[in-house]
Amino acid sequence: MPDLSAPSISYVGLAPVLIVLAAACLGVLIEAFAPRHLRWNVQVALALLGTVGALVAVVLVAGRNELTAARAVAVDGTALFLEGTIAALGALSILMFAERALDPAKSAFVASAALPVGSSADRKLAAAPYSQTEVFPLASFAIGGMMLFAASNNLLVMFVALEVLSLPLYLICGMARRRRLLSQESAVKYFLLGSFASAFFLYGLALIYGFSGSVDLGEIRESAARSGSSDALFVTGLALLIVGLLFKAGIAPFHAWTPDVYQGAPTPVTALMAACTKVAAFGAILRLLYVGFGTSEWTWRPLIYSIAIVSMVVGAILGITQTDVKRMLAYSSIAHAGFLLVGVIALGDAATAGRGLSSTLFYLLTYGLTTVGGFAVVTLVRDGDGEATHLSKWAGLASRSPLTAAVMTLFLLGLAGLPLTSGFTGKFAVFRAAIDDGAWPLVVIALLASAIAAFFYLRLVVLMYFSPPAEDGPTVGVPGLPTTIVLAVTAAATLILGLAPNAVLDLAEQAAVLVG
Amino acid sequence: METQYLPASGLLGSAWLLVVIPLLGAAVLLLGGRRLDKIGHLIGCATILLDFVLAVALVAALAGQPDGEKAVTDTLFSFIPVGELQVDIGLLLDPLSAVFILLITGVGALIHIYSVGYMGHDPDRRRFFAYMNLFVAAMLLLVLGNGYVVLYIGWEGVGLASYLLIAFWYRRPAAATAAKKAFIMNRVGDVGLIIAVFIMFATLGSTSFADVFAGASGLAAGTVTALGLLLLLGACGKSGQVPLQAWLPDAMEGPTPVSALIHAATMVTAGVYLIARSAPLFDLSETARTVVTIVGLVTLLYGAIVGCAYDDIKKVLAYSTVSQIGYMFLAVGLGPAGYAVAILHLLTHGFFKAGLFLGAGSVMHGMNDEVDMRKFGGLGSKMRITYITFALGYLALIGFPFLSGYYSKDLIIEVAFDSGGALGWILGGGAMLAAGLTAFYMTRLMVMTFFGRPRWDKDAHPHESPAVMTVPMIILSLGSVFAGFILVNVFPLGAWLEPVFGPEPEADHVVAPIVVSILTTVVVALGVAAAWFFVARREVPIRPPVNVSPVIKAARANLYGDAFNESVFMRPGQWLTRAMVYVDNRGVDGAVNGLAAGLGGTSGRLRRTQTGFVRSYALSMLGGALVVTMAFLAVRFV
Amino acid sequence: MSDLPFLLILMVLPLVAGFGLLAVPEDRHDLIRRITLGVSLVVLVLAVFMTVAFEPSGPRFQFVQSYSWIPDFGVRFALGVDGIALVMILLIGLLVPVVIGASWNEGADAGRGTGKTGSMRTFFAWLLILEALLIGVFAATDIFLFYVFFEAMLVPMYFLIGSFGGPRRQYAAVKFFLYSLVGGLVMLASVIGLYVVSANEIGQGTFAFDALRQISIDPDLQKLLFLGFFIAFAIKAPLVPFHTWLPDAGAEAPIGGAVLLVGVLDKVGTFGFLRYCLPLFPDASRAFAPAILVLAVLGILYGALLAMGQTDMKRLVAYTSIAHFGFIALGVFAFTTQAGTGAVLYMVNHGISTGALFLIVGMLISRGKSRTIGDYGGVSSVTPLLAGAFLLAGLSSLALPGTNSFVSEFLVLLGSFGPYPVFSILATVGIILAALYILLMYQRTMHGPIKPAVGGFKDLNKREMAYLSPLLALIIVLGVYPKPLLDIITPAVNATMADVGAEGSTAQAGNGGDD
Amino acid sequence: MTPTYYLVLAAILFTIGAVGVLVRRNAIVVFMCIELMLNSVNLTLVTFARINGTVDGQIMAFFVMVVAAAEVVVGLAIIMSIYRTRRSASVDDANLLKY
Repeated sequence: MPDLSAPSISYVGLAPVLIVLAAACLGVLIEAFAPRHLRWNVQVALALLGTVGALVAVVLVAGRNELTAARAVAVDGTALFLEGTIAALGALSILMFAERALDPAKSAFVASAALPVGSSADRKLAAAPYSQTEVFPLASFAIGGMMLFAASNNLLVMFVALEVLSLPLYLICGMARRRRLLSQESAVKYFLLGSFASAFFLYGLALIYGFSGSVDLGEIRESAARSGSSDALFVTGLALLIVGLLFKAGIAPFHAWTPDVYQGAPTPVTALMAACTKVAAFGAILRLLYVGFGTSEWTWRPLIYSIAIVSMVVGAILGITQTDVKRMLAYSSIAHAGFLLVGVIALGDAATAGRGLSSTLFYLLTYGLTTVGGFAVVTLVRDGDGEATHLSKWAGLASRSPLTAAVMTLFLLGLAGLPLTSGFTGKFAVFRAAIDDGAWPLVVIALLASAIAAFFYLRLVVLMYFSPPAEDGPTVGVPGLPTTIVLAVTAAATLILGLAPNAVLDLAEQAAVLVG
Repeated sequence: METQYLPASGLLGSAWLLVVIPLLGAAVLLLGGRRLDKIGHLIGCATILLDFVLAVALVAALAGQPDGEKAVTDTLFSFIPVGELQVDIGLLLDPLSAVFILLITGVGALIHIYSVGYMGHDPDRRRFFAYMNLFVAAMLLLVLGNGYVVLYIGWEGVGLASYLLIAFWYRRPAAATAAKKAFIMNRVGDVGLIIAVFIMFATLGSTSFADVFAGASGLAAGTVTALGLLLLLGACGKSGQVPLQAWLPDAMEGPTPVSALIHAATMVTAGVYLIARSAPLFDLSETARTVVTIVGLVTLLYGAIVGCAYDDIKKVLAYSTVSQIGYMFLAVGLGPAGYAVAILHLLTHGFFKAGLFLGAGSVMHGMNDEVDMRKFGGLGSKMRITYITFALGYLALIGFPFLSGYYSKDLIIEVAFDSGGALGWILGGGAMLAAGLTAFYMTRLMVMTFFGRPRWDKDAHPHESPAVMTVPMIILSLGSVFAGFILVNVFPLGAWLEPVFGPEPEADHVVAPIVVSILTTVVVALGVAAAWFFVARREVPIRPPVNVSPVIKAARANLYGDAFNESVFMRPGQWLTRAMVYVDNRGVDGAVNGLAAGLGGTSGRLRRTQTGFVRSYALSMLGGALVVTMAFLAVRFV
Repeated sequence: MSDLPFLLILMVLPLVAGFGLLAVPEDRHDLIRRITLGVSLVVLVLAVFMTVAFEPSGPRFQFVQSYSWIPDFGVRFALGVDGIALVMILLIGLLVPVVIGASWNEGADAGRGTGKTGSMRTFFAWLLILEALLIGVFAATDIFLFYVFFEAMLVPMYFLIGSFGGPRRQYAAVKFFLYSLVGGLVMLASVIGLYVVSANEIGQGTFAFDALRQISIDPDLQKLLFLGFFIAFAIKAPLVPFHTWLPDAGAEAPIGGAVLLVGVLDKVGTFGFLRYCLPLFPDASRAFAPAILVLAVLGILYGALLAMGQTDMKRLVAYTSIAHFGFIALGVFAFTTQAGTGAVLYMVNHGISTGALFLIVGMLISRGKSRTIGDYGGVSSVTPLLAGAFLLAGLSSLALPGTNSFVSEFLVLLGSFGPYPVFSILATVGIILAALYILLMYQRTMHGPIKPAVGGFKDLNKREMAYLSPLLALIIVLGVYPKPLLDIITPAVNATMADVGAEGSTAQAGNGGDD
Repeated sequence: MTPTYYLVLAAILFTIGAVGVLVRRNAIVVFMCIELMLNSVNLTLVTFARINGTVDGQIMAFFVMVVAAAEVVVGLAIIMSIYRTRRSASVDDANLLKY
């Protein structure tokens, strides 16, 4: 029976996470006590404060490399870089949450989620300028969970973080003001499948615990090294853990939920999921595979290799025939998850480990920024009942609103990975690492996949520029300050990281450290 | 035979003006636009006359050169200097090119003057003279070039000019087509010439006459033969020899002076010039020479036979040209013995054929552009000058004793016999037979045109042409009477050309010359008699008789030459083109579009798996999980 | 030679101006035109000055500038030109003002029922941006930088075709973009591979052309990398069977776009052969040369036959270009100084003559409102000047001696005859076909009786003469006196041939070729 | 008796849960099946704790319970809201989002 002396906790190292979670808790209290007319502004301020504060904290903490809270949480380059990325992208998403200018009813979120759709009360509130301000603390919780997820060095913490990030997301997925049925449906689907997946993860956890007697990644590695990891428990456990993570990252063949949820959820939430969740999930994947199972690469490498291919191909091919912008971006995210796995593969070789890791980090950042931007543009294009996401509505957008079309084109080219955009720099970094690692067949496939993917990005450009505008075309809303900031930041980032990426590349280079 | 060319100096250094003057004329006329319409023709004639004067001066100066220095070259500027390849634009003036520049500028000038009248009513006369100048310039460049590349430039320039002139009346589809045909068939020949140039560079590293001829002796026999045959191909294209003869008669679509220029003075003689100029190469290849003679023989018989069947006065003259050029090829093919003779015939032919064409033009001029001889007849009385000059040209052509044709043609037949062996007899015999045929069709032409009862259309009012047209005809007729005599006895061409072709070998006569000329004269007489018997003695039907012997049918269809080209090249070509277009659209492009469609289809089908049912998604996840686990276990334990 | 960063100026100037145009109000058409034309003329002047200042006997790369860009990737923003790149930049400088003249009213009728979605401002903005990127492609001496421009230049051309093109412009634009993109991505794999190789060879990875030229790569690996580059360039050039995007793009693009597309943009492919394939992968180049020559000769004959089969004038011209690109490829892969020089000169000449041809066809279309050859006839009776220009451009396209194309075609054929007599002879047949397709088109449109539709045609106006005459003049001048260009090109080609291990090689080294 | 049996039992329970998710239509039942899976994991954890002779597993079980409870809260909320709209808790009715 070990003594139960409390472990030492480096609060400084954990500051980023703690700040966000604190902000979230405060938010709950405000919901409880602050008068309604104040809530919105206070909540927005608080949520932004949390995320931006976390970002600042990351900058301050940067440089530490340690394990804290009884080795449960890592405070190292990778963790901090990812926490910073999540905080930044989270802040941008929060800004999109806070947009009031676009929807006539002042918010993208429902006034009262509890009311049944179409009920008289619901109709009464439909145009009312209220909304569920709980979304802000919920989002903060989710962001906090993600940051912890990416930093956790312990399967149990990882699981808890997984739930902390998931549960709020399930809820806010269902809180769209327009098209509530779709929104609720996406919530149900996400929830059921999500908890299904976490059950797998949990079972995997249990098996690994059974194998190594611990859920600490470091100890798992050692015991794996000790007993040659030749145990069915070990292998099955690892498999189930990976399944759980692949689900969160929305990687084929565990992507089924992605398109539906992305389409149904309120667009700001979709942005949050597409950008932050992916970053967090990949953070967890990197840590799990390289810290926990780094010594038994040969078990998982071939599998990740093939899954990367599947994901790229499925995402690219299914994207071709999509007719809904958000769905299209969902499949694009599936394809990009595949590209990211190429980077994950490239970590393999010890000699080039740093490069593979750093390129993956960089890719995550660029992809997140571009995607958030893309969804931000989606929120601008609206018609009678909310956003006009059907492709046909986008015909001739350029002649209606050249600027919007231009910005969207920039993001699309970025996603397609054309030179002089961040997307190209990221792809280049990842592919270079992969070829360095001898995985050139994978790279060739990736290139072909991105060629196919380019087709559906181009399709949207063709629609916007080369098609005459449709009669009952949508109106392009004039964004308020928040969305404007989001668009400005993401567009600038997409360009700058394409033109002069060096500073950020260096940062990723230095951050490419995994302790534990 | 070593030829070294001395650098040109003094007057001889101004040979380049010969080319530049008419070229400038053409440029001025083309760029000048409508404002020059009034004086266009004057500019044209002035430039050519000036050229002629300059040419005479140059030849005089050349004649003044001491023996052994009768070949001067003048390098103007570096054209294509790349590594070992150093192509310069340079001119070579030697007895051979001297003869040609005189012919070209002389006859050219006459034809220009004639055209002033002939084209008097044409609104585009300025353009006409521009093209004519261009033609002369290109031809002069061709004969003055000091290397094969320069020659080739002139060569294609002539092709272009002929294209422009044949298509001068481009509103007539026939004219446009004929012009295109001429250019294309010339291009076929050009390919031969240019490939020869490649071989020269590949083997000798140079393309200038001096280097090529100097190095020729060192070449493999096969190479030389190849060179000879390729050059011959080029020559055939330009000179309308079998198998590339088909364009020449069609070229009659152009205005008559053009025909005169093409057939007498310039274009068609280019082939003869090329072979004569390349004598040092042909001297080295028996095979090549033999082929040349055979081509010549075939062509001259072909031309003579077809010439007998046509009713179109210009077509008949055209085939006569084909046949006469055949004589020249035959001669040059015979090597040192024949070169000078060929050139001699080329000159005399230049005179009388130009005369004949101008005469024909004059007739058409008077008969408002009628060309069907069956609608002529009895014109002798209406247009005396035309009649007389034409008659003289006719006599010269059939080789009436002591007229110019007599000298040149007899000599060719002699040389043919002298070449010895069975081939000698065949060549000689063929040539002699052709002489008879020539006499026949030319007599037929004479009779149908000038003698007998008029068969004119009602609205025809034949009248003599103005002096500006008749004077050149008179001058040419004088030439066709005396040229032969002069060039043999007074001013022996053979001696003049000796620096180029070397001394004429002392021929061992197989048949005594006198016998040959007597025989020839007899054959010619027979031909004339036959024509008289068949044509003059009975009424000439307005419509050509339909039920005639297959021979005549074939001849009327120019022995199926065009039919052959159509069925062997044109139609398969069109078919191939269509096939290719289909392949490209359906095949190559289809493959790509098919791939795209395939991806789209796959995508569409895969989409269906996204059913929207949570439980099916869960199933896919469970399946995935199982697969992953199994894979892991497999990797691990298998 | 002054130390001004010429190349940088050449690129930045149009780029800045291009974006600057967006600040000009949409409807100030004259201002927009003037700015664009002015800028392009300045570029032309600078390019001419560079050509004069260039020392053929000097170092291989001149006007060299190099700035640090992305050290982490070992990428430098390195510019410099050898004789080959220089003449191409000169060609760009020449063609862009001409194109501006030809596109004087492009987009002026935006939206007014024309179905075209672009405005004049955007057209000229894209045009200037395209010019900048094109110059960059030829001036880059860092392969990463080259690749960036190689891909980036697709975007402006894509919008030029898509927003200002003909009825099927969407299809054409996407087809063009995807073809090039696929090629580019395959090349990207090779580019990265090359980098990794250099990392293993020299220690740290680099993209510098000169450094990469010196490392020796294992032949088998060379083949793989070579193919990556080759496919990209073969699509761009385009060689049969990668060509089917060109007729669509060429036919649908606005005339100005078509001129730059075929005249310059496609040359990047053949330029890439010379600049990258040969020097970087000499062994692979030699190994693949025979196969590529087959493609080249195939392209010459195939392109010519297809050109004859076309009924659409613009498609016809596009197919003639495919034949011409066959000649260029033949010259590049014959590995002789003459052929190589001929190929480079061919790139310039083709830009001029085909550019002129496209412009004139465009004038016809602007008058007759139809691309179908059959709708014209007897035009030369109505508009003699136009007809004359057409004939001259056509003659240049069929390489008549005295026109510019003759020199290049002669050099290519003569140069390739030594090592590959058979290919050379087959290619020579192509000049007959060339005469056929040009004269066929000329006869059908210009000759014959005047078609009613043609009756009202106006002859060339001042503006048309203004932008056409320079090209026509050059056709003659370069046909008579090509020496200045040859002197610039030859040393660069010699250097390239030295890289591929064929130094001093000449057609003469070949056999007698008496077959 | 050896603890392995408990592992087997847990595995069986987990499978039953997973299958249940696939075959049952009612969202509530589906959700209960997921809970079953979680609890089978708890059993596994506890068993392993016993085998390894440490308490960690048992502590983890508590974590899992808490998380499961949280899940119930969220899950029931979502299911309830959609039930009140559609008057049906069948997961198959919710398939507006597809393809």
